Amino acid sequence: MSGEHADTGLGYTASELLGVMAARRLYDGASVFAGVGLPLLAAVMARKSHAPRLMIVVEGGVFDPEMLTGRLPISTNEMRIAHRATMLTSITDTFLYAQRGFLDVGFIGGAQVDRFGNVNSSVIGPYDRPKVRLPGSGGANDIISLCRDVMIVTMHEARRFVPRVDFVTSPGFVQGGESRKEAGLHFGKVSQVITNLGLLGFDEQERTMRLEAVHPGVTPQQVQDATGFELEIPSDVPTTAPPTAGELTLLRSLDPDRRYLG
Amino acid sequence: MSGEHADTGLGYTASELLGVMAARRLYDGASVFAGVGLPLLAAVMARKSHAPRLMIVVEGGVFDPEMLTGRLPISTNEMRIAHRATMLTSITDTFLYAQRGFLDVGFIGGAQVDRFGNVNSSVIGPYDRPKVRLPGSGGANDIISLCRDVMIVTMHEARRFVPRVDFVTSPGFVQGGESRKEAGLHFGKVSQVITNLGLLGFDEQERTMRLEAVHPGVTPQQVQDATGFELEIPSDVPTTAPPTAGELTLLRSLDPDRRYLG
Amino acid sequence: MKPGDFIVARQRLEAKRRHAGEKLTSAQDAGRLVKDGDHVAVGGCLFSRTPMLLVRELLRQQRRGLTLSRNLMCFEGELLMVAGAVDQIVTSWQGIGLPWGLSRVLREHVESGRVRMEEWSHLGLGLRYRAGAMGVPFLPTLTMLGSDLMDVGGSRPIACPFTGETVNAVPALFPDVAILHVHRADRHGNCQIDGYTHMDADIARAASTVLVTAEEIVDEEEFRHHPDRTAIPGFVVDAVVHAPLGAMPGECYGLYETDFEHFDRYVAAINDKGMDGVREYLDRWVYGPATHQEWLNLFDPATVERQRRFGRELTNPEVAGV
Amino acid sequence: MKPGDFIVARQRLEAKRRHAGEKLTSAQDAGRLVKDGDHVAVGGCLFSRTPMLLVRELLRQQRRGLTLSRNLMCFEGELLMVAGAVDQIVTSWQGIGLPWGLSRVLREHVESGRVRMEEWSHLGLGLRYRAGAMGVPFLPTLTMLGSDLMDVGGSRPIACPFTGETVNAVPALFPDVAILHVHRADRHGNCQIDGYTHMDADIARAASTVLVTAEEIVDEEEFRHHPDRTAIPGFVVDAVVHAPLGAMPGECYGLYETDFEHFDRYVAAINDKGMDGVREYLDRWVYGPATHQEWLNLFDPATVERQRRFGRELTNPEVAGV
Repeated sequence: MSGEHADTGLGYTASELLGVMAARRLYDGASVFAGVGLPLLAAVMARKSHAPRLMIVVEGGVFDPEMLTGRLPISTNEMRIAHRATMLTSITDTFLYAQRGFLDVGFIGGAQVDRFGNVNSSVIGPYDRPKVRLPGSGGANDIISLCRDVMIVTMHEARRFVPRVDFVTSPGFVQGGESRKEAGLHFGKVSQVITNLGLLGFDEQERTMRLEAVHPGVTPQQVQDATGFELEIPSDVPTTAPPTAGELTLLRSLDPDRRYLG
Repeated sequence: MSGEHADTGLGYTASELLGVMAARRLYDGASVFAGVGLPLLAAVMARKSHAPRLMIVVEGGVFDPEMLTGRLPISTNEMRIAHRATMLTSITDTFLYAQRGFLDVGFIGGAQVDRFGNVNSSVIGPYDRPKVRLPGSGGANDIISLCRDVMIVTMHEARRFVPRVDFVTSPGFVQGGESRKEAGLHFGKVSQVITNLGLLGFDEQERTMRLEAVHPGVTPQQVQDATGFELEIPSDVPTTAPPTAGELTLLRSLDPDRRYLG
Repeated sequence: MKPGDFIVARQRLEAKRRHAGEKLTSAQDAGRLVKDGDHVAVGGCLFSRTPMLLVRELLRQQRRGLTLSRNLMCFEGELLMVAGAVDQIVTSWQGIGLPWGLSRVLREHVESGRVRMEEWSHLGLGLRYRAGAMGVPFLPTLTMLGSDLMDVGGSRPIACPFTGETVNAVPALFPDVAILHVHRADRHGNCQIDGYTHMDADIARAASTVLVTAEEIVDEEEFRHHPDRTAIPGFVVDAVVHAPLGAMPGECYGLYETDFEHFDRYVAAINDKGMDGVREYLDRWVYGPATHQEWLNLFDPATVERQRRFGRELTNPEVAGV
Repeated sequence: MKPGDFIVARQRLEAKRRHAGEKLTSAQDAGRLVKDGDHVAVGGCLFSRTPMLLVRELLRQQRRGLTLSRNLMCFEGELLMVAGAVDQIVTSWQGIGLPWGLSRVLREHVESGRVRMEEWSHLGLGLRYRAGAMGVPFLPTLTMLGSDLMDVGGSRPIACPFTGETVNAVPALFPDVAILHVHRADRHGNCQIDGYTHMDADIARAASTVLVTAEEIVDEEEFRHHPDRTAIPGFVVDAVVHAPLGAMPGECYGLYETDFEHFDRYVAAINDKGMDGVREYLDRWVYGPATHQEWLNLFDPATVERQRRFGRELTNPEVAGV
């Protein structure tokens, strides 16, 4: 995510902004499927503030872990992310809790996002002889398919926000309309795209991406300029409340080495 | 099993004869799915004699248990049968080892057996308003469907050996011929019926029951008289070797209270 | 709910007030989460880890029209049948155990048509719970094919889309309520089970509502110290009730053995007086004691101590076996 | 073997010489059970419990034409690709970890068409192993529907026979060989795993041949003392090899943490020299040491001690977290 560590000129970096916005989406008593990086930091932050009974679940088979300051994990399958968990189990069983419906919120990233919220983390170019072979789905496809509400967290750049992803690794609203449901995905949806420029959602009928809020100091036109397809932009776009001093202090205290925050 | 505790007049009871004959079918290194009662006793006996690396598996989730003398179990789901096991797990997972193909031998009983080796332990009379509601399959259907070789162990009486069972709880050769395979059961078969009168097998083509051996002191005609359908009886029926003194001593030592042996 | 209806099952989970906090409650309040007509899945197996406090609570609260499921059903099924609480049982086997012969209670209720018995193979029922736990409408299996059990509960032979071979699709079972007895729980609903786990972890994930009794209520730290021992995570559980010795007269692995003499007396009363034998048992052991402690007081302390000793002996690997 | 061919898979198990006795052997002999062209499933996950001794053995014995599967594939996949051992990888993700960026090894081999990558979702691959472990040709799931992953590996959308809803059937994966690293094993092949179990228990049951390395070889009594800790029963396993610290430079839960600096150096060499960086690593860390002990001797003892301390700290619940 190039540019994520750049200061926004407002006293916080883009990655700090993403972390705070993600944390705000989490609510007390919810279960959240969190990958490493900013989503994990956001979840820990939420638990330390407004959502003390937030249940963090990690695909490596880890339920309700705590973190050791200065030992932020690199993967979803290691002792750093398992510290003081209340349950450790197998990976497949962990995803099956999501398939049954126990996981309320999921976060994913991705190299490309399209106007229907589909995400590509597999290939740029054709699948069999790709121009760029990306790492692959990991759990992203499962999270977007099985969790109740899914947030895509990403930097906002025109090369990422493409009209149609080269490969649908993780299906958002597929071809729009009812096509996600018609494919067999009755549950879960991409509820929000959280970027360094604003918050985006999806039209209720067409399921095309629309701007729902801009972050402080950002104009709707700036968001459109950083998007490779035409966004639905309402006439009156609200501005998000800026990260508070308390939020930033807490977030920074969780990553003193700025491993995730840059 | 009425009559199973009666002395055969040959120095052993019918139940002792069944136990010895069942134990002889077990071989070293095999895994055996054993229920409580005589099959369990036979398995422990085999392990104490010719099959020291016999792996006993019990449907209650128990692998490789030992037994405490005088504490023979009543069920497949209790501490007596779990004593000194090397593995305890869930019931469903235990049967899945059989479905995958890890279980070599299985034993079952049943209220009725027919000429295709189908077993009924569900109902006498119609299913919805039975004349006698029997306890049900338990694991018998799973054992006969999933283990490699299955032995039916039962007392030999005309009311048990019926032309067609009222209800196929556990499928032997179904309607004979290829019908077991056509139903989807590619593996496992009823290899033998072990009774107090002899050993029975099945014709390779028709899959109908035939006499393969009689026990000492029993004639083929006696077996036919105790069978409610016409048995295939070869011209020359061998006689089984009688239980040896060593076999009987071992068997009796495992059940000093004669809980299973009567 | 239609068999295998994973969509309704998930909608029910999502519609529940999310409840990640305190779960510790009374048996009475836990029992009130069961409604007339519910499908109640009973954890444990036969006389192992039967959640007797919650069974008694359903009886005391006079639930009616229940469907009861359990892999191997024991005397708790008989008590509920004789009390008139049950319309249907879903099981692979019903009785007390081989030494006590056929269940007269089962025979009387099923042969008369008062209770319907939906019979599955042991694995077949286990896979129905597992399909429910996985949130899928069915699981494929090779068991029950070629048997008359296929028609009893509604299995479907289907062609495998890869091999063309016939496999048996068993529909997911999503019980309205699961009642379980475990060794240890914390106030957030995390559960540990020692020894064999029966089908409890699957049943808990399959059910819409999960009620747990526990031998011991422990601090959350116990789970953070042994996270790989957690069998059921707290967010699956709706109510936790403290019930020491709660599986008696049956067993709880490592803690106490089944008191087989208790069942001897129970069956002898039935052989003597028929269903009135069960009714007298209900009066004495279910409707009589107003609290769990009063029920515990009905047991002979010397017998309880003996069964505890047997439990320790049987699970002590230092005691030589054959 | 065709995807989902449970019949051939079971025939292979049945055809094996039954082998319930001694399994303890050398890495060389265990490695000889792998043939050119085999599908080898690698246990553990990413840099956790990777069976490095057996990976090195496959490299030293110069296997060719392998298909390699693993849920999250790490540098072991890169080593085998650069050595020319692999025609195809089956995984949901390949890399070392986020801090090290895209895998140059993966890009070079897949973009050039030298290695085919069959991508599944993480759960999708997990269910393929699980279907294999269960002995069924497929499992139904709701994942991957609506995505382009459906076409990559051959998922099949099917209509549920009960509800009519579309579900995704993923074909069982029956690896020819599974290679696993566990905490403890006995000489009959019983295995214990501490902490998270990844997919190892499923992989072991799904594979035709199972090779295990273990931190510790313990007496069978250890299993009889803690039977509910057994993750893999001995009759599933074909060979057990003693490999203390055998998952280094990765981690083994509770025992030692991943040495991230080792990966820093490995990736730095690739960034510096391309595939030659990997070849130098192979020379030094794989082809150089003739025995497991010689390989252990290559690690800095102070670093090993530090990683052990980190492992203890991270899994000690007395150490406060946030």
